[in-house]
Amino acid sequence: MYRFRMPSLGADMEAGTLVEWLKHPGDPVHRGDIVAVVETDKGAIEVEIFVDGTMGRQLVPLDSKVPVGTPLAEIEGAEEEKEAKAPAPAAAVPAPATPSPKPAAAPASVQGLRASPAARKLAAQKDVDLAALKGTGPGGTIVLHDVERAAAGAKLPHRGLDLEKMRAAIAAAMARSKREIPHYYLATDIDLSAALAWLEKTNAARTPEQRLLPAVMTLKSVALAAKKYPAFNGFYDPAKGFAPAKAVHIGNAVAIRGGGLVSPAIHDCDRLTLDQLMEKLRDLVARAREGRLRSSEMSDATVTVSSLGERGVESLYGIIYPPQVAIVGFGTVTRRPIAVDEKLEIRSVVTATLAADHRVSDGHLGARFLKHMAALLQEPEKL
Amino acid sequence: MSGEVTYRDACREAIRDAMKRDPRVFLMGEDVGHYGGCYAVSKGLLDEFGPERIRDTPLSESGFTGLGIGAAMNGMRPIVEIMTVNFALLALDQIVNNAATIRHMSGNQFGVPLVVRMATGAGKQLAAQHSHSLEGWFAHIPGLKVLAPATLEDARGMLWTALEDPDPVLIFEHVMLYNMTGSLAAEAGAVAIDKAAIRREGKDVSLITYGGSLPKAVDAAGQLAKDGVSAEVIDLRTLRPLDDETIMASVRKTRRAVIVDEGWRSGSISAEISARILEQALWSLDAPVARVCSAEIPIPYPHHLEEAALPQVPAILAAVRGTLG
Amino acid sequence: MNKDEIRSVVVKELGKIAPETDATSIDPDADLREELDIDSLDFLNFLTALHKRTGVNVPEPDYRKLLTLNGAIAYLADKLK
Amino acid sequence: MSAQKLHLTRESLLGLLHQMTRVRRFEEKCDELYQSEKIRGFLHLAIGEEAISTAVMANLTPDDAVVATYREHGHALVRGVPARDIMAEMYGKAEGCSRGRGGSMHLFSAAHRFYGGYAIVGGGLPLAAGLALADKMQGKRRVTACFFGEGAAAEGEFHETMNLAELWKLPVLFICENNLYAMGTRLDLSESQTDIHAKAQSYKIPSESVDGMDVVAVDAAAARAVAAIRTGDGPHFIECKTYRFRAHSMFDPQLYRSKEEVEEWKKRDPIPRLTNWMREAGMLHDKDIEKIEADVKDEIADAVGFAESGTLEPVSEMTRFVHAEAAP
Repeated sequence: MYRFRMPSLGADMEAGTLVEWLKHPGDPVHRGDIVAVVETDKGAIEVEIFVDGTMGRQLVPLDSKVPVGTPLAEIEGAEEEKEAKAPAPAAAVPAPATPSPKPAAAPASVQGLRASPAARKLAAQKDVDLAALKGTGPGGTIVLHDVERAAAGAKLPHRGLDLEKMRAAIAAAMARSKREIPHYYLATDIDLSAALAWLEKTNAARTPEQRLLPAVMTLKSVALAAKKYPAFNGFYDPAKGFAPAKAVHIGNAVAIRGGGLVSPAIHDCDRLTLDQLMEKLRDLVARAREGRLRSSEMSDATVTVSSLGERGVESLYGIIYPPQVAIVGFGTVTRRPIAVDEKLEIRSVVTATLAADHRVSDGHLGARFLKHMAALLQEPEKL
Repeated sequence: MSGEVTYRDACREAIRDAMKRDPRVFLMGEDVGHYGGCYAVSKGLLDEFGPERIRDTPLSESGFTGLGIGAAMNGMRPIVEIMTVNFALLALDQIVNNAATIRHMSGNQFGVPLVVRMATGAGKQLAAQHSHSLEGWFAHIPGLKVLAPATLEDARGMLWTALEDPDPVLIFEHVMLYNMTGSLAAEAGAVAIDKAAIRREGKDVSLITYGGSLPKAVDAAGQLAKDGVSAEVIDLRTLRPLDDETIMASVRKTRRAVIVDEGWRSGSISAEISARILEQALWSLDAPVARVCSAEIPIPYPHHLEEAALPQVPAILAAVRGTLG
Repeated sequence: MNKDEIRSVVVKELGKIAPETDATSIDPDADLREELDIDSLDFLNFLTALHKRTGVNVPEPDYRKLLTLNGAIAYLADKLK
Repeated sequence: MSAQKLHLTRESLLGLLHQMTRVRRFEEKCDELYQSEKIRGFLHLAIGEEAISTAVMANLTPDDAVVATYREHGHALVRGVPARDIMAEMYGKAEGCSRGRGGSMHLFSAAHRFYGGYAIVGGGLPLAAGLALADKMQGKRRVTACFFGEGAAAEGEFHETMNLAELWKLPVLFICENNLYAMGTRLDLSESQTDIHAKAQSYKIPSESVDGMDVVAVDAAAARAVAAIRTGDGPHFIECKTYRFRAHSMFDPQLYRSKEEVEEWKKRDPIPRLTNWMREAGMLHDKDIEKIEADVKDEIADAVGFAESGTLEPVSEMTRFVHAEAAP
C-alpha cells in the first residue's frame, strides 16, 4: 500500500503545512492529479500525486507543520515503489579541504616572557631557562641566537660576527701591517691623578646611568691630539702616498666575549662632549658584542686606540691597522711613585704609547703628539 | 632581438614568437591592432600578422573574454588582452565561472587553454579606477594560474609556457615595468612558470615580493647590506600556485619575513603567504611576519599622495628593522 | 625585597652581562670581574641595572663592596632594609 | 501549423513527437524524484517548451555544437546525451555526464559537442560565439547553436555578443526561448523593447520571431537559419515565443502569474498540437502514440535504475581536474 508523503518542494524546504485536501478518502487519484495544497515559507503550492489508486486514510490533521517525507495519506491500490536498492554510498570520508601541514608540537610556553617561537623551541630542546636571558630581538624579545649563545656558553660567535672569520681577518691585517708599515714606537707616563679626581667629583653627583668612565677622557685627548697633528690621522696608499683624513674617527678596540676583537669607529670624536662620548661608547660596545655594528662603523676609523682597562699590565704597544698610520695604546692605570718637585709622591699613572708609520711621520713629531695628549689630560674639565 | 630592450619589447617579442610558432595562437583585445596596444606592446603586429590574428575588439570585456574561452575550448590558443586589471572586473564572470571552472565541472570533458594578459598596478597618477592591483583576487580561484613577470627574461619567456598550458593562465604586467630597460640574450626563450626565484641571496631576512614591487625590494636589500643586514630577495613569479618550498626554505634560514605587496593588505596575497609561513615555518620565526602593502584607501590622484599610499623602500627598510629589533 | 628576591635580581642581571656563564655556579666570594671576565663598562652596566631594578644608587666609593656575589647581595639587602 | 511545410513526412513528424515526449516524461520524472529528495539543489523544468529544442536539434549535424542554459535537460536529451548519463548526473553520481559534479544545471558531453548548461544568465552567449570564432578561423563549416531565455536580453553579455557575432560574421545560431517570465518577472516589467528579435535586428543580425509552441514552425525557421549560416553569411537569430507550464524552478509558488494564463497557454501544448494535426492529416494512429509512450517509459525507468545504482565520486578524487593531468 503506497503512502503519499510530504514532498520536498525546494532546496531549502525542511517542512510544510498541509492546509487543504483536494481529494478525500474514497476518491480515485491518477498520476499528475493535484491532491493537496501545502503552505511553505514562500507561499502555497499545489501538490500532485505520482501514482494511480484510491485516496485512503488521511494521517495528518490540517494546518499541522510536518517535516518533508512524513506520510500524509494512504493510497489503496497502489504499490510502494520498491526502492531500488541504492548501493550504500561510498564511505564519504570528508577529506580535509586542503591537507593542512601538521604543526610541530609546541614547546611548553613560558608565561609573560617575550621570546620568539624559534627561541622557545630551542630553549625547550636545550633546557635553557629563558628567564635568565637578555633578548636582543625586536623590543628586547629573546631570539634564537640568544638561546644558542646561552646554550653553548658564549663560544658561539655573535650573530653576524663569526669568530673564526674575525680571527682570520685580524691575522691578515696584522701580518700586512708588519710587512708593509715601518713602525716606530714611543711611550710616556701620564699622571692622571687630577683627571681621576675630577671624574670622581663629577660622578658622585650622578646616578649610574649618567656616570663617566676614564676611557672617555683618554679617547678625547687622543682625538684632540689627532686633530692638532694630522700626520697621525689619515690613510696611507702605497700608490698615492699619505692622505690626511677630513675628520677624526677614533677606532676604539673592543674585546668580544669568547675571544675576538673589533674596532668600531666613534665618528667626529674630537667634537663630542664627554657625555656624548660616554653614550656613544656604551652603544658601540653593546652592539659590537651583539654583532650588530654597521659596516660604516667597521671601516672608516682614521686612528685607533687600544686600552688594557683595569686589569692589564703597564704598557701596550699596538700594531697599526692598515691603511691607518698610527695607533695609541693605554696600559693599566696603576699607583706609582713619581718625582714631583723634588719629592717622591704616589700618583695614579698610565703609560701611553704611540706606534706610527715612519713613511708619514718621525719620532720627533710623535713625541710632541704624546706630550700634547698628556697636557690635555691635566685639565679634564676642558676636555 | 637582443642588446638593450625594454620590458614592453620583451612582451611583444613573446607574442610575435608564439604567433610565428603556432598558427592556433591569436591576439584579441581593445586597441591591440591599429592602435598598437594601449601600452604599445602589440605595435606593428597587425601589419605583420593581419586582422584575422590581431583582432581589435569593441569595449566588451565580458564579451571578448567569453569569445576567447569558447575559441580555446574549440581548438584555438587565444591571447586575450584585457587592457588593465581594472577593466577585468567586467569579465570576472567569464574568468571565474567559465574559464576556471569548466574542466572540473564538466568532469574533465572540456579544458580552456586560454592566456589572458592584463596590465596592473599604480604609479602613473591614474587615480582610483585605473590603479588597482588585484592579481591577488585571481590567485584565490582554483583552476587558474596567475603569473607576475618582473624581469625581462620572464616578460619574454612566460607567455609561451602559458600558451602551452592546457588550462587558463593570467599574466599580470605591472605598468611601471613597461619602460624598464636592460639587456636580454638574443636566444632568450620560454621559462618555467611554477617556481619562485631568489633574485639576491641573504641570511638575515627574506624579502618576499613580485611584479612591480621587485625593484623596490632589490633597492631596499642593497641599502640594508650597507648596514650589515643581509636581505634575501624572493621574486614569487607565480601567485598561483605559490612556491611554498622556496618561500619556506628561505624563511627557515633567515627567521624573518617581510612581504611587499601592492595590493591592499586585507585578504591580499601577502595575507595568504603570511598564513602559510605561520602554518609551515612558525617554529623558525624570530619575529612576526611583516607586510608592506598599499594604504587601504582608493589610490589617490596627486603624486605625493599616490607615493605615500604605495609600498616604498623606506617602509620596507622600517619593516625589516622592525623584525631585527 | 627579601634576600632571595635580591639574589635572583643580582643573578639575572649578571646573567645578562655574561650570558654564557651560569652566575649561580661561581664562587660567591670570588671577584666577579675575574670570574665572569667583566670590564669597567660591564660593571657600570651591572650597577645601572641594579639601580633600575632595586632603586639602590651605588656611589663609586662603594663599588669595591659589590665586587663579589655575596657582597653585592649583602650591600643591597642592607640598603633595602 | 504553417502549411508551407511541404515535405513533412510521417516518419519525420513521428520523430519530432517521440523527442518531445521523451523530454516531457523525463521532466515529469525529475519533478517526482525531486519531491522524494533523490534530486537536490535547483531544478528547472522545460515542460511546455519541448518544441524548441526538439526542432532545432533536428537541423544540427553531430559535428555542430550546442551551448544551453540551466533549463537544459531537454536540449541534452534531444541532442543525444543518453538519458542514463543525464539522470545519473541529476543524482550527483560519478556515472553522470559531468561526473556528478555539475548536476541539473551543468550537463556536459564532449562526444555530442554539448558545451554545457550555464547558470549565470547570459554567461553562455560569449562562449558560444567563441566556439564559432574558432570554427571560422579554422575554416570549419559548422554551426554553433546557442540557447537562452529572454531574461538574457537584459544582460550586457547579450549585447556584447550580438555585436561581436555580426561584426565578425560568426557561424552561430542564437535561439531565444521567450517564455515571458525571467524567474518571477514578466517581460514587460524588465524590457523597454519586449520584441526580442528586434534587438538582434538592431545589430543587423537576420532574425525572426516564430511560434515556439509549433514544432513544425520552429523546425522550418531553424532549417532556413542553419542553411544560411552554413553559407558563411554570419549569425542568425530566432525568437521562439513559448511558455513554461511549471514554476521557474522548484520552490516557486508562482505568485507572479495567474492560473488562467497558465491554462490558456496549456491549450497550445506543443505535443497535443502536433498529434491533433497529424491525426487530421491521417498520419497518426493510436498505436503510434502507445509505442512512443512505452518506449519512453522504458527509457526513463532504465535511466532511473542506472542513476539509483550509480556510485558517488570518492572524496579523495574531488581535487582531480581542477587542472589538466599530464597525459599518462
